[in-house]
Amino acid sequence: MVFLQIAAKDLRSELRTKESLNASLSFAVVILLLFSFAFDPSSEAVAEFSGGLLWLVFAFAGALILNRSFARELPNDCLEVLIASPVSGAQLFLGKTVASFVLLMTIEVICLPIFGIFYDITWIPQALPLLGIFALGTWGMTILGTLFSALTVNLSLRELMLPMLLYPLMLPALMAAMRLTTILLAGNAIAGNDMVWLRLLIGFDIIFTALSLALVETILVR
Amino acid sequence: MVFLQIAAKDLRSELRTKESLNASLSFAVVILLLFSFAFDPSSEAVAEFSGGLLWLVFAFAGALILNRSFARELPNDCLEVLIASPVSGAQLFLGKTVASFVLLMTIEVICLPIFGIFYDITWIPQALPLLGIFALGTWGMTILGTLFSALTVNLSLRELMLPMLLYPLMLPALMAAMRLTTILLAGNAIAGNDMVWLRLLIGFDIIFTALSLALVETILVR
Amino acid sequence: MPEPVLAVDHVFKYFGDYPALHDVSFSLNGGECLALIGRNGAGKTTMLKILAGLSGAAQGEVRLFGDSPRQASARRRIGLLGHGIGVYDELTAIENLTIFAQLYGVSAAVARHWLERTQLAHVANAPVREFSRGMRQRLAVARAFLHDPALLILDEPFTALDDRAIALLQGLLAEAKAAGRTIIMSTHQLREAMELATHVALIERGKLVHFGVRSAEMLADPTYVYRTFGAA
Amino acid sequence: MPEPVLAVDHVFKYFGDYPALHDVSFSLNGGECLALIGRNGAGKTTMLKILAGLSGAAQGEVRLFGDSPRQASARRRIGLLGHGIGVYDELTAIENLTIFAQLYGVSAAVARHWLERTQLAHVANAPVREFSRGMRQRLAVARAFLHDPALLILDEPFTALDDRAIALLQGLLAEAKAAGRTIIMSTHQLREAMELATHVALIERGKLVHFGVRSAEMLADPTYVYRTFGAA
Amino acid sequence: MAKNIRLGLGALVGMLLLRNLYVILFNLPDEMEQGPIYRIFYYHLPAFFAAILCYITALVASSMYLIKKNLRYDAIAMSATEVGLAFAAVNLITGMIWGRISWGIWWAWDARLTWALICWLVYFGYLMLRQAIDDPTERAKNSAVLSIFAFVSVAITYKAIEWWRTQHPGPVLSIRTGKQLIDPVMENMLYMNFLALATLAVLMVIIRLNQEEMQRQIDGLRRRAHAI
Ligand code: HEM
Ligand SMILES: Nc1ncnc2c1ncn2[C@@H]1O[C@H](COP(=O)(O)OP(=O)(O)OP(=O)(O)O)[C@@H](O)[C@H]1O
Ligand SMILES: Nc1ncnc2c1ncn2[C@@H]1O[C@H](COP(=O)(O)OP(=O)(O)OP(=O)(O)O)[C@@H](O)[C@H]1O
Ligand SMILES: [Mg+2]
Ligand SMILES: [Mg+2]
Repeated sequence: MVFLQIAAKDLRSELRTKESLNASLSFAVVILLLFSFAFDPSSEAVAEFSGGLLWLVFAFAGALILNRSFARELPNDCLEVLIASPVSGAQLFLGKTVASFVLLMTIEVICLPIFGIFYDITWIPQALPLLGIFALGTWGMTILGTLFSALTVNLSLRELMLPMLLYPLMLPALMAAMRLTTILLAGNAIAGNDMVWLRLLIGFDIIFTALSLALVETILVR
Repeated sequence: MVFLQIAAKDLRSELRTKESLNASLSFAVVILLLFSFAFDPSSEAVAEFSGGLLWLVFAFAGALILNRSFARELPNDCLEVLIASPVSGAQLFLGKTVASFVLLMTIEVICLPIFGIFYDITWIPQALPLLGIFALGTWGMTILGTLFSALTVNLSLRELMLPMLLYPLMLPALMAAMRLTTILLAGNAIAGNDMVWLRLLIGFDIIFTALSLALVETILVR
Repeated sequence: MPEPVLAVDHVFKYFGDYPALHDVSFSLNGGECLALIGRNGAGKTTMLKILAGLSGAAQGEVRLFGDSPRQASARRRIGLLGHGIGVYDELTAIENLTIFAQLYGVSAAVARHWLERTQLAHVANAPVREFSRGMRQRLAVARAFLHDPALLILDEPFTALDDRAIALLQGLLAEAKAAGRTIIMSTHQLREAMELATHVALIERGKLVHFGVRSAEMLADPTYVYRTFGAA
Repeated sequence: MPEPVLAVDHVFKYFGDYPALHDVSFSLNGGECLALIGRNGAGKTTMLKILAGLSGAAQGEVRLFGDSPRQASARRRIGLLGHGIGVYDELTAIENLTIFAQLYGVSAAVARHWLERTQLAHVANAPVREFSRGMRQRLAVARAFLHDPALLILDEPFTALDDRAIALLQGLLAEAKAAGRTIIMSTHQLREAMELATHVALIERGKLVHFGVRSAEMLADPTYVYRTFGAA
Repeated sequence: MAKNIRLGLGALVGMLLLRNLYVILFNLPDEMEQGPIYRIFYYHLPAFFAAILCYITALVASSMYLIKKNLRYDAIAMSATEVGLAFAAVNLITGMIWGRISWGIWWAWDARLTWALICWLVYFGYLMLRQAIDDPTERAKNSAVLSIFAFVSVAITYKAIEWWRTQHPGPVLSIRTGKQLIDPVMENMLYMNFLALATLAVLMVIIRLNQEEMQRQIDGLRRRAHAI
């Protein structure tokens, strides 16, 4: 369970100050606010793309958080020390994924009620399945994002390169998550034809987790 | 004209490899792509929020670029050396603002035609006024963003704090820019009642430029 | 003959087409301490990084405890002190050490013990950000010694330490040596290193131009090695 | 009496409620070289940062050339070498120096000149990222000397330098001293510092416990200062 | 010898392309609904298949690199990706021209088009990642990993036509649908032009690879010179 220790370490660094939760919260609110200025939230169309809107916010916050994932180890050459320690590449990678996952999920869970208020959408009846979709989508995003964070950690253009590489590859999961979230927010259950999206999301998570774990060791040791 | 040297230095670091322009370009396309998944781009509504869409992309790219503005000086303690040099705080600040401004404007100018093709919007007749609005809006964003970049440079939560502080304060400029851009993209001229938005944008730029220049010295020397 | 603790066998390393290491071979046994000496840019850090498994050799082979440096069992027995201090600025001294204690599977009490040995106990709960440069280096020393490694790889360990801290580190190293641990360190503070070293190696532009036991002359006059074996 | 180049007048500095500097006063004139000595965490870096105008004193006053350290005219005459090297990793050596030459308003030819003096001319076009630690420190020295500053503030300048580079830096400092420049440096490599110093100051837990001219005993035995004037 | 092979291949490709162009322009009839513009189809689809061929080569070479750590495989992967991007660009551009003429717009956000674009961007990102890394072994390793991930988008693009209802026409080839949806003459012409474009792709990869090997030999010689 070494990866849990790595995750705990990252989370501790991140949550060093109590302000960080406040920061995530206000960050989410601010983005939602921004969207409400860009698109008329009172229009009928909102219901149709509520899932899309929400996941855009998540993807945006995700890029910011994932950028830090490995970059955090750069000052003081901590990454070298970790790689030279008995912690395996896969454990290190998994630990960092879990830490980003927890951070992002926190932001998302805070976002949801705020979103509900701003856009007048009821989500409480569907809270549990929504949480499930959030978890599945976020896991896909963090597993891929952490891998790319490791790939780009030594680049000077890291901040632009990471989202540029991540978003296109993440799209299948993102699309599925957007669609499923929209369905749930409209008050419907996921059934029938829509199960395809759920299967896509789960498949994406499994395939990319396996692929990442298999390849990460090669990435970290140069 | 010391600030131009600072700007040149930042741009040189940023554009170290020729590819960085390509990176910005594909970054822009990727974000447009992301939006097309969230909202149905073929719907009639697109024309109504084209300006909003475009400026959301710019605001997103802006946060990523502005995050680096002062943070770039952290490794090797370059910031200390700059502050101890005869370059005044205001010059340093202005130089960094100009560098981010140039980078962002480049991305925006590349974005526009791509946006035009993908969303079937004609922008060529309005190219010049559009460029003017882009410049005004981007200046407001970079001047505020650079100030916050200086404020948050020593925080560990920098990546989240910067957009969190920046976006709400930037909203007036962003709203004005969104509105004006939408008007121009719809093929209309800015006239009559809409002049209010233009005045708001220009006023915002002037006030925040003056305020920032006055405050920056205090922020940098602790 | 038993397997040496550390064996470097015809190692080459290139950066682009610059040969940072050229055909380097040597080996060390338990209880030996090698002072790796060389001018700025000679290739000392490059060599140590390859030993620590942070970087791969282009040709040749490195064996630690008869194993590849990337084997977890080998890594568990390495103590690394590089150019960077390898601790987190925003965490406190004790938090940092506790994290590494967990990763190496040693008890948290050991972390506190090492904080005391490096005389940082009074600032155990201060974030590393607030440490002076020498205090940081002490913490890095504590981190490297934490799990009682069988092989210590130290890159300029005396940097930023005051006279007492240097004596302390020398004491720690002498103790480790006496306990049969192997030490390899690069340094420019030759006086401090020669007292400890059992062996001395001189690298010049990527080539190992001398490897041998430390002689009495070297102890008396640290630049003796450069003058006797160096080319330029 | 002419105004001293550097005057520190009853300076206090607190981190939280920890007094990092407590009532420090001294002054230096042109052509003088002060070795600022003290154990890890004594407050040397804190003092140098206040002198360079990077940090403000809680009480007391610092005057450089009769002016506040934040005055542009004063800053133009300071050469600073801190813990970090203060150059950009992704730019080449010559690009870095050219940038600082511009900022200080000296010609680009000077940048090349200093690259040669620090023996980095052969890697002028390599990005600093690829430099060894000692090469980086040399570049930082070049950057600090670039504009022929009247006051050199050096924090552990001998770090990571090999024997030749130390001799080189000593030569540069002796030259600057002879030309009437003022030097203040903190270091733990006392042997190297004592040869140059005209004055020696000892800080202990934020207090200036000794300030005076360097005596012959100090040169012969570097730890003499600690033993004679130190409390603990 | 190797040079002769390249020359021979070049001549073959040239002849094939010219012959196909002649047949497409002068021998085949116009399509009933679309008129002459449909001819762009003979380049639109085969170009994409040629690109797929390149991407598969890149995937295999990248995996081989990770197993064997031989920089030669990295060079193959890089060359194949570059050529693949060129052919994918032909597919995109011919598609956009076609769309402009038959739909009146350059672009529509349907699944097929979008995924073709995503696929292109992903591989473009691959090239950019390469250019951002200096050290050859690190570059080879990181880009090989990315290449493996990138291939997922190729698979999705290929399948998009079946998974999502699109404005873009559905599958037409009889080998895919099992039904004869278009005139066999037309379908045969498609295969012929695919043959031509695929050979062209092979030739381009070989040339690119040759340049890359040359560069590596020069580097190697320089290293040996250093070592003396
Ligand atoms: C930018 C615009 C376009 C893009 C990016 C594009 C992309 C593609 C791709 C990637 C394929 C091959 C995929 C496969 O077979 O799995 C394809 C096939 C095809 N395209 Fe397009 N296309 C575009 C526009 C058009 C237009 C405007 C038409 C005609 C109205 C068209 C007609 C076809 C046909 C008939 C096929 C063959 C389908 C099959 O058998 O698979 N395309 N296109
Ligand atoms: N990433 C890199 N890319 C290119 N060249 C490099 C890289 N890292 C090191 N070098 C070069 O390799 C040589 C050896 O560097 P190394 O860091 O091993 O020197 P060192 O002996 O540790 O020197 P110092 O005493 O200054 O620390 C130097 O010439 C350096 O410029
Ligand atoms: N930002 C800070 N916050 C809190 N305390 C600090 C901060 N910076 C320094 N200190 C404390 O002030 C004291 C003096 O630090 P300083 O860096 O000046 O020491 P120093 O004499 O340079 O030591 P060294 O020789 O190790 O570099 C130390 O006890 C340190 O912990
Ligand atoms: Mg070194
Ligand atoms: Mg210090």
